[in-house]
Amino acid sequence: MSGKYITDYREDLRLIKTTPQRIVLVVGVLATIAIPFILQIDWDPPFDYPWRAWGTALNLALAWAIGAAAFNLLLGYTGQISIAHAAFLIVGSMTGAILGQGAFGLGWSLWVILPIAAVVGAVIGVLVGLPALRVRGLYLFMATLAVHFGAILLFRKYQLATTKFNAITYPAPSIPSWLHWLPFINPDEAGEFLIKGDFRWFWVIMPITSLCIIYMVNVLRTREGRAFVAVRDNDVAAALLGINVARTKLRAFAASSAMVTVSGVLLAYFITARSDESWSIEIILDVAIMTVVGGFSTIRGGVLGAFFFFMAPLWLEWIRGWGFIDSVDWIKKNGANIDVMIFGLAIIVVLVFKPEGLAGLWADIKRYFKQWPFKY
Amino acid sequence: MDTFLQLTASGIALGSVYAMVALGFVLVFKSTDVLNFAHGEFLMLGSFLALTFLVEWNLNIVFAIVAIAFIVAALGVALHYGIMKPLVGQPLFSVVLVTIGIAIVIRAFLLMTYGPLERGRILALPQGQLDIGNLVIPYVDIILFLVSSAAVVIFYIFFKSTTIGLQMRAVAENLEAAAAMGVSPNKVFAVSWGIGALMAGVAGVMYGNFTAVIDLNLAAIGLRAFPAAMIGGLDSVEGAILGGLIVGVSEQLAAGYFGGDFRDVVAFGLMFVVLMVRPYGFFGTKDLIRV
Amino acid sequence: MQMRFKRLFLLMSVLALIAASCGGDSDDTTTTAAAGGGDTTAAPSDAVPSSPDDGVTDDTIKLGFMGDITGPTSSTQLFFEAGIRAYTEFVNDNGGVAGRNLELFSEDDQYSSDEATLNYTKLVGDERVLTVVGQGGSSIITNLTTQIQDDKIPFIGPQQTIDAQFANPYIWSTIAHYGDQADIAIEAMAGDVGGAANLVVASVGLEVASGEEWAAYIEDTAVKAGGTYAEHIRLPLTGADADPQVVRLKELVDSEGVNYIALHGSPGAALRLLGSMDKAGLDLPIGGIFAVIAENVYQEGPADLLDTYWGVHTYTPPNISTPGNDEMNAWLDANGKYADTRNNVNFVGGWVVTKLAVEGIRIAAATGTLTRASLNTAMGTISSFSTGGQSPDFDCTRDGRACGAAGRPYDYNGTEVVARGEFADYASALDLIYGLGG
Amino acid sequence: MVAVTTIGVANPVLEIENVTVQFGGLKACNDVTFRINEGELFAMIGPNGAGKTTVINAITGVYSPNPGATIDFTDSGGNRHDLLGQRPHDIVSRGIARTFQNLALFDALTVLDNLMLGRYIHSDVGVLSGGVFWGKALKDELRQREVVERIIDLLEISQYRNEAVGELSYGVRKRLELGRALAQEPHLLLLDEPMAGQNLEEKQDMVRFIADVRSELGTTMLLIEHDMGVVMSIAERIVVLNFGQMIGIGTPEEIQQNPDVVSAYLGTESGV
Repeated sequence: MSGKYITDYREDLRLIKTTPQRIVLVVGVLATIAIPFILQIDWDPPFDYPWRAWGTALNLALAWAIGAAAFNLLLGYTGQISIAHAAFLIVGSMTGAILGQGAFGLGWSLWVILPIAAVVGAVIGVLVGLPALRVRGLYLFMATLAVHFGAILLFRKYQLATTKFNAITYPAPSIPSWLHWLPFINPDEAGEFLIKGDFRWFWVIMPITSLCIIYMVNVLRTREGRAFVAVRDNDVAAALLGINVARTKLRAFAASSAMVTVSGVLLAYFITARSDESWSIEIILDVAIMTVVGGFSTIRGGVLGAFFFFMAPLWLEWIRGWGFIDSVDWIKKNGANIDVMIFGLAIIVVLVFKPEGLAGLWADIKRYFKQWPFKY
Repeated sequence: MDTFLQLTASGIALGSVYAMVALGFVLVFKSTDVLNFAHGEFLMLGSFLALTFLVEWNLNIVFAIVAIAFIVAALGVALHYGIMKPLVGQPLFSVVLVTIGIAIVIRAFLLMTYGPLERGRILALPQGQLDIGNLVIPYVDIILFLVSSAAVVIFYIFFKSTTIGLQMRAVAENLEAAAAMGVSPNKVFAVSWGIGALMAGVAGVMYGNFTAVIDLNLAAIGLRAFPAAMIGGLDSVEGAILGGLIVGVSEQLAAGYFGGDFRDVVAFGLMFVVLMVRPYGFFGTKDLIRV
Repeated sequence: MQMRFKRLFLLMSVLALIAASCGGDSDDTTTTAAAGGGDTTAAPSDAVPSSPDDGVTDDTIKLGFMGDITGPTSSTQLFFEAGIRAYTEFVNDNGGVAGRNLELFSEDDQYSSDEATLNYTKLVGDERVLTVVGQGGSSIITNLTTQIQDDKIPFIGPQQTIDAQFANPYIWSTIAHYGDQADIAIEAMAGDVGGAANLVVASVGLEVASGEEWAAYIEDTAVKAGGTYAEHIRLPLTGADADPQVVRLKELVDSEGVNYIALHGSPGAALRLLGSMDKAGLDLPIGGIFAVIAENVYQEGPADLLDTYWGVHTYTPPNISTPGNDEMNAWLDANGKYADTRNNVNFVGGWVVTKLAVEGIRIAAATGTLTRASLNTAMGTISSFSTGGQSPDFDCTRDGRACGAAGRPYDYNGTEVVARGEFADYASALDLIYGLGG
Repeated sequence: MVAVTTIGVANPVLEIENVTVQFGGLKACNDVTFRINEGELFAMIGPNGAGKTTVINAITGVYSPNPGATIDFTDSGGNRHDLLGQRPHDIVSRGIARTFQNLALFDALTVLDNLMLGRYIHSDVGVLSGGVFWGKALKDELRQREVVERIIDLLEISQYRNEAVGELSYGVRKRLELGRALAQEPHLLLLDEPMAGQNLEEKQDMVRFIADVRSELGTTMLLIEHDMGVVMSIAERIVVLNFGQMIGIGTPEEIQQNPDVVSAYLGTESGV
């Protein structure tokens, strides 16, 4: 313990209370700011370590972190087993396409679309959540699978109606001209400052992800968040505390879906194109891998899981490239298959031996250092 | 009308595979409370093993079915003891996710062993067709239906009138009471996994003779067993059979009349509607609320 | 028996040729190289300065491949990658290019565009490859088109035919567009039924946007040629049989007199359709896009339907003897390599596009600088590059169309794939009109 | 039908008439009729399976009684509500709180969060303002927190404030559940065996808390309790159920002299 007494409720409500926490926060913020600059450094890392790819992986992981954390908000905290999440990525990309500056869009800017997408996601989230009032547990799981297939069909029909056979493209968003006076904003010859490349995207995705994560953490530590947990653990007891179980479930669906939709818009714009072939059932598996390995039922787990999902293959591939491993023929031939298998095994191993996932591991490490050098 | 009958006939053949798959799926769920996402992979494993046994080694089909059933069942039992047993008491969804992990591993294994190329239909069963007026029914479809029915009947007799079947029902009904009566739940779980996987394995061999192509998409059949099982009710054996047939027929009708892109949507959409009207399927039990 | 002798003789002669040429000037190995090849290779290649940022180091030239090696479309792209790898080894065996060896970096995306974005950075940003050869995945190249334009990196011979890549000055497509393939297919179908007026065609395709694209071009071409177009039938991606689709086809045969199927899809989709047609006893001739020409369709499909089954392709399957294929097979035989991937038309595809890339590298190196920019310029000057019959001659000087905007149908004679005529026979069928998708 | 002792005056808080709850052929409680007046501590006793909890479940809308029943509740503002057919969360927000025979705390949450859940109906922070946290939500959190801290002090559980409930002893959890019900600031408090499974010391504490609550807040209570001694010493009026039937109602003295009650109790649980 820090040995500091909390004397005020207001102080007790702060997320950052102790000096070590404050130090971690400052270091974290500084590191976050430094990382994109470090990744810009032009050098040749040892063993052909992929360097720039980390920038892309970071952006993907950040954008997916919103989705994975929102999945945990619904699954982990509210106990609603919904896998309609990929459907909301689809909703996000469609919102971005309909309102955005692509060939068939209304021409709005990404900065306007993002909040609208959150609202659209929330509304559709409520609609998708309605079955949750009727069915629960694994039946709900299945009902939301139906939503997924419906969303894919809808997207395909939309794509065929607009861009026909070509994928829907999302042009690079630009910073409005009245903001060009800001430092580091150097418009190109056409007088535009386009968000392109990993470095610039980082400064878009990272703050949005941070805001979304902070939003979710805040929801969870206030009245509705407690109600989510109450509904998960014992919905009859929750109702007897005055919690409208139905409305609470729908609110959880709305909040979670809004976040996933935002993540869907971000990813669509970052990837720059989406087509009907972008959505397969594997996306659901991807989210599952992220949340399990990260640790479900915590927001932190979702974030850690997303990072694991995009960083681990980089590591694995890098390791496979080492001379002595690279010389094994079987590994060379089955490289990516081995990755897939490792992911599958990771899910099993984590759930059997460490159900709290990476987040649990993190907590263990923290506890260890807190008690160090006294072991129990 | 011809079209309708033709589609229905094909749907019944397909539906009987779904029924067999759904039955194994429901059995595992009923006794162990595990929603097995890897069930489709068990089926796929059966189909791929059938390729090895029937096409590459040219073995007798009856022998092949027995051997494959044994292998897949052994895998099911091994999975129970190796992975599922320590997970008892874990939340519902973590167990589902473990089965997703198993599914991923089986997939990767098959891809490494058999390579990515699609394989054609297995021709181990008598080819040819039965013509009834304009209606054409391939022998394969008829055999498929008969084998599924036989499997279902054998399973039913086993489930209703053998000691282990009785124990399985007892464990499904009330785990603690059954344990108190001296039934070993662990053994019952293992048997359920074995039989569930066995049904999938046999269905895989049969499906390998029915489908036109054997590739890693076959696991999708396992995915279709979900709506089948859900429509019937997740814990109902009779429901699985009915659900399988309903999904098979409606899917073929939808694909025939509205186009192939409505196939998934119809199977899952139908399930969605049934769940909204009857949240526990046609034959499923509703859990009681206790305070 | 006679056949085998012929092949043996051919093999011997090719081996002799290679042995002879290896003894002499190594540059002559590419006996089929176009006229331009001679003087470019004459330049002292060591004179080209290194440019590590563009993937040209002192002793190697880095090439990239990105595609789906273990995912849902791996049954085509795996072979494509193998062909690319094989050709780089072939070049290295024969003394390399521009005084350097080729080094291939392959990245697997399992058909996920998120993963592909990551792989692109790895190849272009980290490995700094000179060019990406034979990229695969139509939803993926759309993602990358803007980035390719920004990075100005040449993409040579991507595996698909989507509109976005044709408009991009850094993407050098090699496979004929669906529009071209439809032209050739309809021409061949019309020939089979005794004139376009007799043709009643239905299209069958996977339930993806490119399936609709194929249907649109088939309808357009068939109607313009004076034939009749019935309707488009969709195959689901995940289903494993095509029974309902075959029922519908039977109806169309009865009601509209459909006498040809224009097929879109993967080998798996083709097998599904064939299997269900076989079971239902429906026998219709089928002509399809390039992806349906696959050895496993012939090996695994029902024999009685395959005699009227063909597909249009820009690349020549490996069993058909052409100077280019002979050279390839001889090298493969001599080295005993790629035994499990070489019997696939996509393997030839990978081989051919790498050949084109190497030609580009030669031309660029001859100008004294080998960079992404000079390679791109060099690609634009290739006006008639012969691959030794492994594809039509490549002409990359024309905007908005593939270097190999031609193809021909390939039939199956019961034992192996045979070409139906020469590429030139179908050149007149091409109307070179694209963009039905708007 | 048991004759109802006429009750004097005053403001009824809860009026129950002819409440019958049936599961299949089994009547868990049959024609239960009583009324609770403002400020009263009304106890319900009876052997296991007598239908006491069923009555509470009927009041709070968990079970719906057979037709013909009346359940009327008068809130602190004097407004009368028909509770029949209303959903539990609506009933609760009218000013009724309850504890549970088998604890229904949320084990994953801390003591503080469990108590804050009791404040749910008194707050209107939603997913939007909660997510922003600044301003309205923060002010509300602070206000609710003050109420909760008073309850923590009252129930003497401040040392457990930030502990997860699952790790606490049974006695503390029982106390916490009372606290959570109190946090709802109910007009009527339904206590379902608050002293069950506790040792003597804990029971005495609980009796003291109940007495404190009555004297400080004047809350009307319906208490289900097994311990006759406790009931007789603190309840003002008592209703006795046996196999779903009401067999007596009245003051502790009246009940002690009621022959039906005596025989029911002596017949089933000797030594009480």
